[in-house]
Amino acid sequence: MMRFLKMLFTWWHHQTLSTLLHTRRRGKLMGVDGQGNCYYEDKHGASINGKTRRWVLYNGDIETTRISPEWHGWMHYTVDETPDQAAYVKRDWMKPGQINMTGTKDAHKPAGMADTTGYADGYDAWTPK
Amino acid sequence: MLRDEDRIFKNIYGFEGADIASAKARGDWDGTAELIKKGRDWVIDEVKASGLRGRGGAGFPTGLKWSFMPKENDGRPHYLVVNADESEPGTCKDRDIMRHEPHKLLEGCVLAGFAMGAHACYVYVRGEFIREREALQRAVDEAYEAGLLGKNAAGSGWDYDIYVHHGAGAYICGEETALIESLEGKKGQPRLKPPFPANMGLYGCPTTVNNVESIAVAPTICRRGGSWFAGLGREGNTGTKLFCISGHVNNPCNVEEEMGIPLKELLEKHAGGVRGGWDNLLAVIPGGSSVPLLPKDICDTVLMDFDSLKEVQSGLGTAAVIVMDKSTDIIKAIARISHFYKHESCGQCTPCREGTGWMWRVLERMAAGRAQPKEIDMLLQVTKQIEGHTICALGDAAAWPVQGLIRHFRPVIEERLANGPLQEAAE
Amino acid sequence: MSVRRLNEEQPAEFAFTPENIDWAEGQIAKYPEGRQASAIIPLLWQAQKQAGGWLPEPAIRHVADMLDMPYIRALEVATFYTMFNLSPVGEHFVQLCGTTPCWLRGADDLKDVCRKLIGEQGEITEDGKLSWLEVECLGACVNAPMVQINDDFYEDLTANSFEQILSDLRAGKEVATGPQNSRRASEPEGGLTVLKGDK
Amino acid sequence: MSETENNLVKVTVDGQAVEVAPGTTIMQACEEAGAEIPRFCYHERLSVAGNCRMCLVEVENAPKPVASCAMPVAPDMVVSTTSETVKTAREGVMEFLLINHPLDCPICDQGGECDLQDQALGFGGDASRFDDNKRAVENKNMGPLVKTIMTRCIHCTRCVRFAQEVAGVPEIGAIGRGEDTEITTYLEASLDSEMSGNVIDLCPVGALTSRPYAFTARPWELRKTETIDVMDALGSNIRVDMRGREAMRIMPRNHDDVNEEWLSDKSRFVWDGLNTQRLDRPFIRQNGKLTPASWDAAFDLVESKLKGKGAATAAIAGDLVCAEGQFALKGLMDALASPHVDCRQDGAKISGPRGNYIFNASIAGIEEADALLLIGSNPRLEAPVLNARIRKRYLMGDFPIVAIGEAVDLTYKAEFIGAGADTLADLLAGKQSFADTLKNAKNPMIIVGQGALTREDGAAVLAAAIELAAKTGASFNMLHTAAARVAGLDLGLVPGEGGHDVAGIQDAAQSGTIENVIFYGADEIAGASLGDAFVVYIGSHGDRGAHRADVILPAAAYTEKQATYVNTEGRAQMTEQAATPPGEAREDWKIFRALSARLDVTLPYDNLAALRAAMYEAVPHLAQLDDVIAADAPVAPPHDGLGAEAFTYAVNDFYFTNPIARASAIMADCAKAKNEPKNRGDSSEGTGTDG
Repeated sequence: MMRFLKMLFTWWHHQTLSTLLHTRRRGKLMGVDGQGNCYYEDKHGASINGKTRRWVLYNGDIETTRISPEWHGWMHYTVDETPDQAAYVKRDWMKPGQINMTGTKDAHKPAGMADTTGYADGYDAWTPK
Repeated sequence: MLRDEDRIFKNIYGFEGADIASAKARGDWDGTAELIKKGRDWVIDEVKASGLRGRGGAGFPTGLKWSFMPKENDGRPHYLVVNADESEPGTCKDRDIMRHEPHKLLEGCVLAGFAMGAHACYVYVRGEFIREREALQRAVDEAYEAGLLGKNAAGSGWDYDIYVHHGAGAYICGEETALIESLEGKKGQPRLKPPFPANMGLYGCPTTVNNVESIAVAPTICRRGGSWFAGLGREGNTGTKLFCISGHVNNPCNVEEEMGIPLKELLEKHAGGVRGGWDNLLAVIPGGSSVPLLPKDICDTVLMDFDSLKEVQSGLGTAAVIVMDKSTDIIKAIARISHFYKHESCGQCTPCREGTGWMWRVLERMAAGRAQPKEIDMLLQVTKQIEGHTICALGDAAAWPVQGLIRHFRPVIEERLANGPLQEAAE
Repeated sequence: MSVRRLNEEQPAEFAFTPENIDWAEGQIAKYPEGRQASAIIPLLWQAQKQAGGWLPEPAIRHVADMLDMPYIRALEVATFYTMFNLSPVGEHFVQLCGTTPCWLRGADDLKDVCRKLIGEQGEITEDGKLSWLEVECLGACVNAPMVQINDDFYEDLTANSFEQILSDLRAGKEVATGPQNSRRASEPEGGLTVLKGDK
Repeated sequence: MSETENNLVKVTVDGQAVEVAPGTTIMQACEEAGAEIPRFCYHERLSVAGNCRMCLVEVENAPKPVASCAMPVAPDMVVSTTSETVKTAREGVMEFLLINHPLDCPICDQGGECDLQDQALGFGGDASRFDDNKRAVENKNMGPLVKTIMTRCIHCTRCVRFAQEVAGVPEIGAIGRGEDTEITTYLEASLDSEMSGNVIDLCPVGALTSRPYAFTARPWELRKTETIDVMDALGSNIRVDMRGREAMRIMPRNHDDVNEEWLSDKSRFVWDGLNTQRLDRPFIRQNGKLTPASWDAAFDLVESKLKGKGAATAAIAGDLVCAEGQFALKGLMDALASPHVDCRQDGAKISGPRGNYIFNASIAGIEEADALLLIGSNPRLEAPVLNARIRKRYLMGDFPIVAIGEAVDLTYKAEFIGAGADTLADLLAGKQSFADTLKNAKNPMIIVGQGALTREDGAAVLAAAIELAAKTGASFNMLHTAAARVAGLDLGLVPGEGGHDVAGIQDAAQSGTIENVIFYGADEIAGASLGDAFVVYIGSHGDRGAHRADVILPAAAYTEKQATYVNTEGRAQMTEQAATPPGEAREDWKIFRALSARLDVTLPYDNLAALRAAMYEAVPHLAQLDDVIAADAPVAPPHDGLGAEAFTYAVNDFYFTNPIARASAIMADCAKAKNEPKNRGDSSEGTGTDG
């Protein structure tokens, strides 16, 4: 029940109910990436700014950086072929995708930045001679 | 034309000696004690009656200025400071007074100082006038020796000392409060007013700052009566005035003339006329570099006094007439004046410090044709942003010549820009 | 005015000669007690004279000490007033008026003479005799164009007469000061128009 | 009519009538009326310069806009701050300020707290019309604290006026003229002032910025905590800016009665000391070497040494500790039945009622004084901000100042009439003419420094000063150097019946009658003087005390606890916690509370509120935060007669007076710059536009 209410009123944990309904009605599944995110295109060709509408249903938290690198191009209309249509080449120098860590304990810390966690961070401890 | 006997500065050209004997022969120091014995109010009333307006440029009534000094002495000494920091481009009259008629100035100092209750007077001579300073110091020494200065000056019962002080190259020290600052040993940066010098001047004491010429004419006014002086010139613009005629005339010179003399008469009678004839006249700056220039059609008829020149949106200033004939690159001439103000801005307040340099740079580009036509209006706006927004009048003085240029010679600028490298490149 | 800086090379110290100290005390006496700072311009000027036409940094401190002023206040004064030369100048220091009244009557020609005989502004000739600087109005506009060389004005110049003056000065010859044409002072050339009666 | 209405002047501002006192400036009247006037050069604690021209307003019948900061109001003046004239005037001035100001806000440390930025947004135009090259100005050296990027300077001369007027070191000036005016010190020497950091706050643009803080943080990413400074006994109001748990900078807060809005360099720049040499875990000495230990292990050791040895245990409280901690320490020692407690680690011979040890006239009261006698005090180093207050009074005129002690430059004229206690005796005997000056003055003041009290005859000096004050009607004022001291004395951290004072504790420790010594933040005592005693150090920094310790219990620094401090005038103020204590360190009172439980003398409070309740019951005025409670008249203590030696001052190494300052690299830089002979600074830093 809670999950249903959340679905109705929040958008950051999961798809809202209306998105799910919309997908059921008009979505044409284009593919699923390694994380289980499902990519859709409007089956009737409804467009935004002259381009067929595309969207993604996340398998989990709504977080745009979870879109897989190979799907990123398609989602942003850089390419029109989905990764499985066009042979998506993964070069060996490409790193695996990673979600945005800002706000988490794994957030990027430039050298010299104060740390907010842990021991002996933000100060130099005294050591006896 | 002014008769010679009505001229105050009879030795302005220095054909006679400047020493005390020659000065006395010309009537200086004659009965100074008697004039003083008539009292403070009498002196001030005579000067008021003469209608004398300050000769330093602003034209403030001199007698009125003297009367601002506190009547009651509150224990602070009073000071008279004579502004001999003559630096306005085009102006060189005080120089002649100091080197050829110094005793007129000294006697004026005694009378004026007495009238405002001062026992000490500082004469602030511009630093470049080294020989003039020496001449003035010689005259002061002579006067001390003759008992005309010092204790019981000239037998009047009034103790009076005159000290010659000098600057070291700063136009701004001609502004009265900047001059006071400089005299106190600081940078010559004008003070905020109020308080006015008559309340808080030199060393925090009541002080009056007067131009050399204003002070030097005072003895003659007192001797011959304010009404004599008032009878010369016209209402509100009375007396005689030293005119400095420079630039494109045949015979540049200084001359003492009646206020209100037509400009054309002044130039033709005394300066040998405009180079190449009157019709070759392009423009005249009638009162030193600070006032807007006048094109020829106005010069044809304009009278040389405070109010007439004000009517044509210029000013008498120091009565330094700078004549430019048709060969003059008028934009460059004004650009050079702008450079002067940029060079002489004291740097204290924002509009003048930043604005003078801006104006100069734009004008230099305009003179070379390297500007956009829309910059003419921008330049005019910049002058308006400076004018009236500064602590002292240097901001106004820097803005007015540029305004005059745009007012009267806008087509010239437009034409130069249209033929300039920027427009040609655009085409 | 461009940025004025103290000279790179400075003498180690500066002190007034005994005569100048006497003279300075006379200057200080002109001003009320406790107002000795008023004498700073005359004293710096005298220091500049003693140092050969320019104001070395130790002189600024020396004068400030004499007048009981903070050094920075004395430095402010020394840099504010343009007649204080902060770097050495030639034995004959030419200040050439370039403001409009002189410019109208040919100051540019005089500048060319300077460039020809001396070099660029601020440069001192190899023999140390001459250097020049364009300055603003010197207050002798009816005798334009004019220059000031050390303490004296040379007025009503032409390129030729100016060149002659510079050459003569360099050669150590006497040079007449004042107007270089027939004029005595500021009267119109070619006959008085007023005050003729006495003459 | 205005006669009957207290001579108030009626002024109309933007249609709203206000009544102000005569002599008020137009700007003040406008503020009274709620109209905001932009300004750069005007600062209420400095003289009026009127040079930025930003505050122009329109006054009816005036020919041109007037500078409202300088113009006094006149009766029935009609002022407009919103008219078209005013708007264009402001836009004009703003444009002029910006034409030569670099647009380098993204790399400017002032960005986000810049007057020019804010006012350009509020009052400036929308675009620049200036096509020529901007001015570039060489940077100037102003010492280790003030970084200069002079191209940004707008020549408001606030720094010049501050140095001249408030700091009393006329070393900054504006050289050159016109658009080439440059702010500099003479030959780019460092500023010889203990208050130089204030020019950073005063600078309305990024021309003078904090050198140690340079490029470390942006104002909007800092957490700001309003608290109290402890670097001297003034209790200056400060704001500590933190990022994470790292202190990034310290800024003054305004408190008219304490520090106005100034701050000494030590208070302002000591922040890096808060981040270094921290004690973040307990240590115990094993085989002569301090090794990290758990709290339990540390407490075990302390327990084994102290249990049952209460009477042989002594405690000394240091200079930076808080009232709560001292109260808990005192409670612990009382419970251990030890009378050997002292908060005067410098050995000052202070005794008697409260009036004997506070600054009775109050700091703001200096401005009402009309004669001043300094006894063995150099306020310039002991409390620079208080010294600025004396200078402020001095500048008002008619303020004779006489000092006894070694002649030093106090930034104002003080006559040094003698160096030692004999001069004080002469004054007391009326043999010095200044005694009459004091007597004839309406509000004379006597300030006694700690240097005069730490000597052998300190009690006699105190007595003599109190007697002199009574005899001449002068107020008696003690200038402390330690932020902790007045609270310590209020809380009675002085030897009890039969107890040893600091010197006595050291003697007893050497002779072995004292076996344990608790150092509570006490770092000014030579370790060797304690013989073989077992030393427990409780404090925040690894300094002298920690080096001597056998057990170290890490505590909180002044920014890491909410705690009470009482300043030299007896004003109780409370700090706020800006960060948590590092690592395993704990708030001071908790350590004493935990220790008391181990020693079976559990203190009767389990939380801060309960502790405070007990503390307020013992010393009620500590609860009256920010109030100065008048103390009873001072009473001359008993003594053994005055000596004749010259006074020495309490503070000599201004930058190294306490463990936090000694941990600070910035303070070390300052001391180094101070000791270097003044020479030509190296200005080869470019113009700020060089890349």
